[in-house]
Parts: sequence; C-alpha cells; structure tokens
Amino acid sequence: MTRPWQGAELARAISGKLPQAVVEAQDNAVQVKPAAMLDVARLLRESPGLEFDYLASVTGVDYIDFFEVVYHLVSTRQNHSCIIKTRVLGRDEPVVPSVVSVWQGADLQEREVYDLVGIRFEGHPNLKRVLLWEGFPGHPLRKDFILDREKVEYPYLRG
Amino acid sequence: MDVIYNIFAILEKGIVDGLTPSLGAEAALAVMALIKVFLVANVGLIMVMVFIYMERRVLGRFQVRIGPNRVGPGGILQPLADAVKIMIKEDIVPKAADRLIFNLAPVMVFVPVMLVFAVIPFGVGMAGGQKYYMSVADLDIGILYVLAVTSLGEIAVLMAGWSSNNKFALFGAMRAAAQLVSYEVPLVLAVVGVVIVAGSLSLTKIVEAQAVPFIFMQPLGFVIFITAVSAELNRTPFDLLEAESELVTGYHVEYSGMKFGMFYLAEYLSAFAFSAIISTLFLGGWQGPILPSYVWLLIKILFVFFVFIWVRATLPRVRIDQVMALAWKFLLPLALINIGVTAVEALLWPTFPWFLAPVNIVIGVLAVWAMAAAFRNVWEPQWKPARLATAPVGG
Amino acid sequence: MALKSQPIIVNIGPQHPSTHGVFRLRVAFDGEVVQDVEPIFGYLHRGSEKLAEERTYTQIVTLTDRLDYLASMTNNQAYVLAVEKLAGVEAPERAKYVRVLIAELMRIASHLMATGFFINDIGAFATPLMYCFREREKILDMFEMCCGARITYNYMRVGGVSHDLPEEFYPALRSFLAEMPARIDEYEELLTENEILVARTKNVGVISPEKAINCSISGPVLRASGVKWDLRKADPYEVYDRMQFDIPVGAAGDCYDRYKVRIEEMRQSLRIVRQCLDQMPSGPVLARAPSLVRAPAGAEAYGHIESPKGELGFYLVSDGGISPYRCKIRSPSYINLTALRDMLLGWKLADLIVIFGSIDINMGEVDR
Amino acid sequence: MYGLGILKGMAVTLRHLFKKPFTVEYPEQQVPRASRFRGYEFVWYEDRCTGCASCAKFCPLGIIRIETSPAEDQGVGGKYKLEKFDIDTGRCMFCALCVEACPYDALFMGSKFERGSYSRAGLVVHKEDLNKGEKKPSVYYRPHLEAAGYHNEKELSAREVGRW
Repeated sequence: MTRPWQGAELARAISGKLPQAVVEAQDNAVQVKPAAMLDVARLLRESPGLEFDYLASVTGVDYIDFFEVVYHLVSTRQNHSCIIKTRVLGRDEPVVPSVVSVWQGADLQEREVYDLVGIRFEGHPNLKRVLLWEGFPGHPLRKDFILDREKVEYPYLRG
Repeated sequence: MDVIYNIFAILEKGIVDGLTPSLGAEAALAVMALIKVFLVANVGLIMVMVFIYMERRVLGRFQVRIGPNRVGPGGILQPLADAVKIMIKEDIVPKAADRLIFNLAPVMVFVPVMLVFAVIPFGVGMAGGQKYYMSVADLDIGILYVLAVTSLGEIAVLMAGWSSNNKFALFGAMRAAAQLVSYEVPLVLAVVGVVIVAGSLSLTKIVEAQAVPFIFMQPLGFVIFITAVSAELNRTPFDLLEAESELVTGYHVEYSGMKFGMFYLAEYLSAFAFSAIISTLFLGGWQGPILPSYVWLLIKILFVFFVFIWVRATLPRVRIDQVMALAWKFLLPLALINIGVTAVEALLWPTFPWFLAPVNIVIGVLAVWAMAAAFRNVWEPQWKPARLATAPVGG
Repeated sequence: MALKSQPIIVNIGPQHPSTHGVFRLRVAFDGEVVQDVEPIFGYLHRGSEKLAEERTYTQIVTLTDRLDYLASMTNNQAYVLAVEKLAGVEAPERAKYVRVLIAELMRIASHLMATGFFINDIGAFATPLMYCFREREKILDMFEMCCGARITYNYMRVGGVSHDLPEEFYPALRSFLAEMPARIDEYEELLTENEILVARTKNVGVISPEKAINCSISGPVLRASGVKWDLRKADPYEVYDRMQFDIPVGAAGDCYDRYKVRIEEMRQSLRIVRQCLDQMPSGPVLARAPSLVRAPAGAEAYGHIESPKGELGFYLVSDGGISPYRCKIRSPSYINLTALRDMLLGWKLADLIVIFGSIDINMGEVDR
Repeated sequence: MYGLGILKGMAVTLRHLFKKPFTVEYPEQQVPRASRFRGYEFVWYEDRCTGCASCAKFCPLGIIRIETSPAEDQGVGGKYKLEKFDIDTGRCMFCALCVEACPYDALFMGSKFERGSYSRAGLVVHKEDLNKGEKKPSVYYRPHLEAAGYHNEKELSAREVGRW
C-alpha cells in the first residue's frame, strides 16, 4: 500500500532544509511558495527518506482568486506519496518555476497546464501549446473562459 | 486423349501449314508468332485475375476470415469489379510531379514483365512427329533474357518514386534501388548452378534436363532463388518498397486510377512470371505424369504462388539494413558455395546421376545451418543508434 | 570537397496507417535515420476536462468511456474510484469483485489489440491482428451481456456498477477462461521465436529504468524496463490485495520486452479473473447513494488505477455542487510519450514505427 | 537451428488455413445480441410517459426535447399531455442514462441497430416515429423484464412492459 505523507509531517521535513519554503501544511498536502518550488522539488527527489522519484501528475486549478499547481509525487523505492501545492496570485501572468530539470515527466504535463490553464513555467525547455494550436484565444480551463466561436481562427480549415 | 495433350501443337502445326501456301513460310511463322503473343498476353492478364482472387481468398482463410465473396459466386468476379472500379476512378497527377516521368513509369513497369512471357515454355506437344514448345520464342539464352529484362522494372520503380515528388515515394524508390539491385546478384548466381547442371541457358532445355527436378539436385539454389525472387517481387517479408505500415504504399503512393492499376497489375504479373520461372527451373516445368503438360505447369505455378501467400500471411517485414545484410552476407556466400559444389560435381560426374540429389540436400542443409548460425550475429546485432540529434526540426 | 546534405523533413501522420489515430510526428531524416522528432498532439482534443465541469458526476462516466476507447471499463473504474474517494462512498463487496473481474478482462482485450497492432506495425499482414481480434470479440460479447454495449460501456457507477452480471455471463466466461490460455500459447508460438520479429524488436527503442521513472512512464513500458511497479500491487485498490498474481518485468527495456510483458500480463489477468470468479460474494452491486452524487465543498481526491496503458488517474476538486469544480485526467498514453524523442533518435524509419507501436498509445486518451 | 521460429510460425498459420472462419456475414446473418443490448431504436410508450422529462435532464448531451401542455385530467396519477418527444439520435451516444432516469418504465433502449439515414435531420426521432416503431425493448436497466426472461423476441404492450 502506498503510504501518503501527512501534510504536517512533510512540512517539517521540508522546513528542516528550506525554512522559508513552506506556506501552509494542509491535512494531506503541503503548500509551498512558488519561488521555492524548484528547490523543494530537488529536495524531495534527492534527500534520503523522501526520494520522490516519480512525478505522477501535474495539475493546474483555477480558483478565481489564485491559481494552484498541484504535484502528485510518488516514490517507487519507498512506496510513499505526497501532494505539493503552490499558489500564484494574479490572473495576468501566473508564473511557476518548471520542474522539468528534476523530473523529465513534467515536460508534457507542464505544457498541458500552460496550454489549458495558462500558467507559465519558467525554465521549461519547450513551453508551447500542446493540445490546442498556437493562436488559440485564451486558456479553456480558466473559469472566466468563454468560447467565442467568431474569434477562433481554425488554422487547419484554411485552404 | 492425344488431342488434348497436344492440342496447342496440333493447332500451331495446322495454322502454319494452312497459311504457308498462301503467304509463304516466313510470313506464316510471323502470323503464328503474333497469334502466340496475343494468346500469351491474354493468358497473363487472366492469370493476374486468378492470382488476385486467390491471394485474397487464401489470405482470408489464413486469417480465419472469408475474403471477398460478394461479387459473383464465391466472389469470383471480385477482380473484375476491382478492375472496373480502378478504371472509372479519377486519375490524379500531383501538381509538383514530373509529369512525363510520372506518366511513363506505369508503362515502364508493365512492359518488362510482359516481355518475360516471351520465353516461358508453357508446355510441349507432338504434332506430325514434330515437337512443338508452347512458348512465343524458344531462345537459346532464355534464362539470361529473363534476368536481363526483369531488371528493367527497377528503373520504372525508381522513376515512379522520384517523379511523384512525395517523400514517402522517394523513400520507397531509394529502398527499391538498394534492394532490387542487391538481390539481382544472388538471383543470378543461384541460376548459375541450374545452368551448370542443365548444361544450357535455354528454358526448354533446362526443363528437359530435369529427370530429377532441380529442387532436389539444387536445393540450395532453390532456397536462394525463392528468397531472392520474393525480394524482387517485393513480397513480404521483403516488401520494403511498399511497406504499408511505414511508407503507406511507398513508391506508388501518389498514383491513382488506372495508373495505380498498372502497378498492381505488373506486381501480380511478375508474381505469375516468376512463379512460372521457379516452376520451370526447379520444379520440372511442364513435366509430370498423366495430366497434360500445360496443366502441370499451371498446378506448379499455383503451388509456388500459394507458398508466397503463406509466407505473406505469416512473416513480419524486415528492416532495410537487414534486407541488405541478408542479400550480401547470407545469400551471396551461400550462392557461391552452391556454385562451387556444383562445379566440382560437374567435373566429377558430368552426367549428374540421381545419387547427387541426396548428397546435395545434405550439403544444402549443412550450409544453410552453418551460415544461419553465423548470420545470427549480423541479423540480431547489439545495434546502437547511428547518431544523435544534431539539427532541430527545421522551420 | 564535402557534400552538403540537408535532412528530409517528413510528416508522419496525422493520417498514417501506423500512428494509431490522428497523431503527427514531424521527423527530420538523414537518409532513413531519425535525426530529430517533434510530436504534435491535439487532433482529437475534445476538451473532456472542460466538459466534465459542466456535467453531473454520473454523466461524466460517459465521457470517460471515450478517453481510451479500447479500455473503456478501466477508465470508468478509475473515475468512479476517484469520485468514491471524493464523496466518501464505499462500494459493496460484490461490486468490487465485479469491477476487478471486468477490468482484468478489459486489460486482456486491450493487450490483445496492442499486440496485434504492434505486430501489424512490424509488417505482418494482419494475421496476428485477426487472431487477436477473434479473442477480443469474445470479451466484447461478454461485456455486451453485462451492459449492452461493446465499446462505450458506461457500466460503472459511483458506488458500484449499474447492473449485476447476468446469468448468461458465467458460462461464456468459463468457456473463455478454458480456451484463452491455449490461444495465448498460440500467439507465442507464432510470434515469440520468430527470428524476424526478434531481429526487429530486440535492443530497439531501449529505455533505461532510471529514465523511465524520471519520465513518469507507467504501465507495461515501465515494467519492460525492469521496474517492478504496478499499482495493483504497489497501491492495491478494490480487492487486488486479495488476489494472487505476479508482475511480469522485462530486462532490457526494448520493444521485445514490452511485447513479452503484455503477453505475460494477459496470463496473469486470466489468473485474477479466475480468482474473482471463485471468491465472488453475493449481495448488492450498487451502494445506496443518491442518484445525484454530491461531494463536500473543497474536497479533493486523486484516484488512480493501473489501466492497460499505465497509471490512469483522476484528480477531482469539488465545490459542493453536483459537478466537479475541476476534473484533471492523468492519462498514461499522453505521459508515456514524454520519452518518445529520446527513444526514437538515431533509429531508422522502420524502427520508429516499431518503437511507437510498442508504447501502445491511444489517441483518445492522449488528446482527451 | 536459427530459422526454426519462422517455420513454427508458418505451421501455426497453416493450421489456421483449415479452420472455419469466424466471420459473420452481416446482411444475411447477424451476431446474436444479448438481451441487454443497447440498440438504436428507442422504444417509448406514450401511455406510460407522464412528461416528467427526467430523461431529458439526465441526458449528458441534452438531445431529448419534450414539450408538454396541461391535460384535462390533472388529479392524482394524472399526467401532462405530450406535444413533442424528440430524440436526436444523430448525437446520441447510447449511454442509456435516460432509460435509467425514467421512473415510469416508459422509455427503453431498442434491440436493433439498423436505422441509417442520409441526412442528420433524418436521425431525429419524433414522437410519431416512436409511436409507430417496433416495440421490442431491450431489458437494459429493466430487471423485471430480465427476470421474466424476455429476450426482445416479441412486441410488448405498454401494460406488459412496466412493473405495474
């Protein structure tokens, strides 16, 4: 059975090395500062006892006041899991550091989050839209997204 | 009974004798040759339909399904329906294609195959105490002619692939250039063994030399020849030119309508031609008990084609470097071994008595076994990727 | 004088016999050697995640059918488990067994398709594919008996399954179980030792275990690299902790191992199905839950299962309403493509098709 | 010996050559369908339908269009008068959530799958078509029919089909 880390427990483990990183410990997740995300990622992957080597999922959620990026991490060696969250305020240009340098598995997932939620990942080697085409107006999984059919230009329909 | 056995010979003699008084001997023979050409061309085209039908039905049964069975009784008119469909389809020439070469290629691929039929002896008959061979021309250098003419087809494939201005077609054409030329070599060398045993290049003489079919006298040659032929015909496992799952259909991807039909036709026509040649060279040609000679050849041709279908139903495709390795590192040495052995035998027993057949089978099995064991390392290499990325995908 | 050469840029797909759907690869070739690859997605993007935000929890089950349309049952299962976690519903015991049984049958069907199409990509003219179809047909017949559909099942519900298994299902399943092992042996006889297949797949498209984990690869592709990671064992859900089965792992991480792992997983799935059939208790198959499922506001849950293609996860966030606030689908096919470029570079065009086929992706799931 | 694997494979295919094909020749033969088969032709009983529109609400695609007007008899057990009951089967995905939603056993999945049309408009099933259509319902989500062993072989009247 995969053991989920409790938020408080994991927050202690992170604060020991990176005292400024943790914002809040929730019951099963830890919320960290976006600026510290990359350091936290390295810590989680490399420090013994944690060894989160497998990035299961990267999700972006639009909570209207802020964007949240959720990382589901698993350690295949220790068979335990944890959830890391990071919040970015402001709707115009949300930026989170990319963790591709730590887990290559984040590559396509971060591109997808960028495409559908519109969170930019600083340091991503190839941050382009994935599922939608370049020039698509807006990011569909944002709560304020309204599809204006008139405005959308379908490049594949042009002659 | 005798009439059925010798029907074609009797007809030939009758026509020539009947025309000679009015036209003269030379002109009568010329008319006879024209009639033969007409007959052989049409037999070839009808056989293509039989082959297409047979391939689809037998392949269907190999795959535990039925195959075409809607048009006509048992689906027997399916090739006709296909032909009608292909003829009424729109003929599309890509804008960027080299029109002259693009249009010439389907003709070019068709002509050499048709030429092969000139020398294939379909049977033999006696009329008026004289022996008549059922072939348009019984050339003294028959087999050499066949090999020379069939290699012209490669140029057509190259033309088709290049002129289409399509990258997949170009891949197919480049593979064709590599593969077809390579397999000419073992093909010719395998024939050399047969020629040594038969002592003649003429196809009729080769058939008549086969008191014991050459599949027993030349087992190694047979294996090499049939492998090389399936590569020449680009049939599975050597269908890299078309490579459905890789190159879509390879060199004729841009052809549609009747031009595609010509490629399709040529493919089955050459399958027919090579089945006939394999039957002639190795399976004793028209020879056989009870049945008329031409029926025997037909049975043998269909059997050879059945083997081709069987292989197609079973084997996956090999990669281009493996195809080339097979030609140069496996078949070529085997062919040389075969020629050497046959040549030594020719010196020791110039009449090639029957006891050489088991000897040759043993030698063949041993040679294939030894070569295969050695070839394993070539075929199944600890192969590393050739080189890593140097340039990004261009704009 | 050195000759200057340019790479040929070829678009493989979106319409191509071997891209398993509408997938496009922009490949730069040097001769036949792949120099660079750029995968292009999105031709089948239907916005499932956005659609899910406007549908009730029950209605979303129909959307999950259309993700990986060759393994709809496991998609249903992953989603339903996530919602059960979110809303705190517990499925009855029998429902859990039924789900596991059905999911394992689905795994066999999906692996049959994967194997058949993989061999087809190598160039065998549809023969193994047809044999695989024949057995898949039997599984689909059984699913039709359960839920009336053959591809898009909509069978599982929050808190169980929509129907109990019908009477006619059991004899069909028993005859399938009796016949299937011999069929798998037959595939192996036809394929496993075939020298051409071995030559085409051995040492081709190797991916190391470290790389595979780092790229978040899951499923048979990960296990073929030698990582013994299967969520059915690592994080048992439903009743997998009561089942006896092995996780087949490969050694080299090449295409051949992926094929072997899939064949072996089919055997293991048959074992699980047999155990399910023996252990299955009687009782209801659907928990007493309101037909309009609601979850507490602010709840979030990540439910994941081992689908035939890999780890299929649903991350759901609730705002207390009748539909999820956010529904993220962690699709294995999509994430398994992360390492595609690394796997393809330096191989030939023919190998590209083989490697791509061995990953066994499904475009419905990649593009969602 | 290297090369035996190929010969083994060829033996397997040769064995299959003599097996009976598993093809079902469709227009003449049909695959036997399970009794729960969710077919194309919806079966609908106007007598049983009250116009509550549960089906329309449960439909994930919103393709069921129901228009009702008040009937004369509006007492207990009364029902609306149905003006329209259209199903756009061209967009239907046969999830059968409408059947599950129907509290009065009025809507059933059909048991056939051959309702092709040359236009999208032709795929919209109207109330009249539904009334005229063959009443051979599927037993999907109707356990009482399944318990009775019904296998869509005969037409059922509005009385026979319901639980009461």
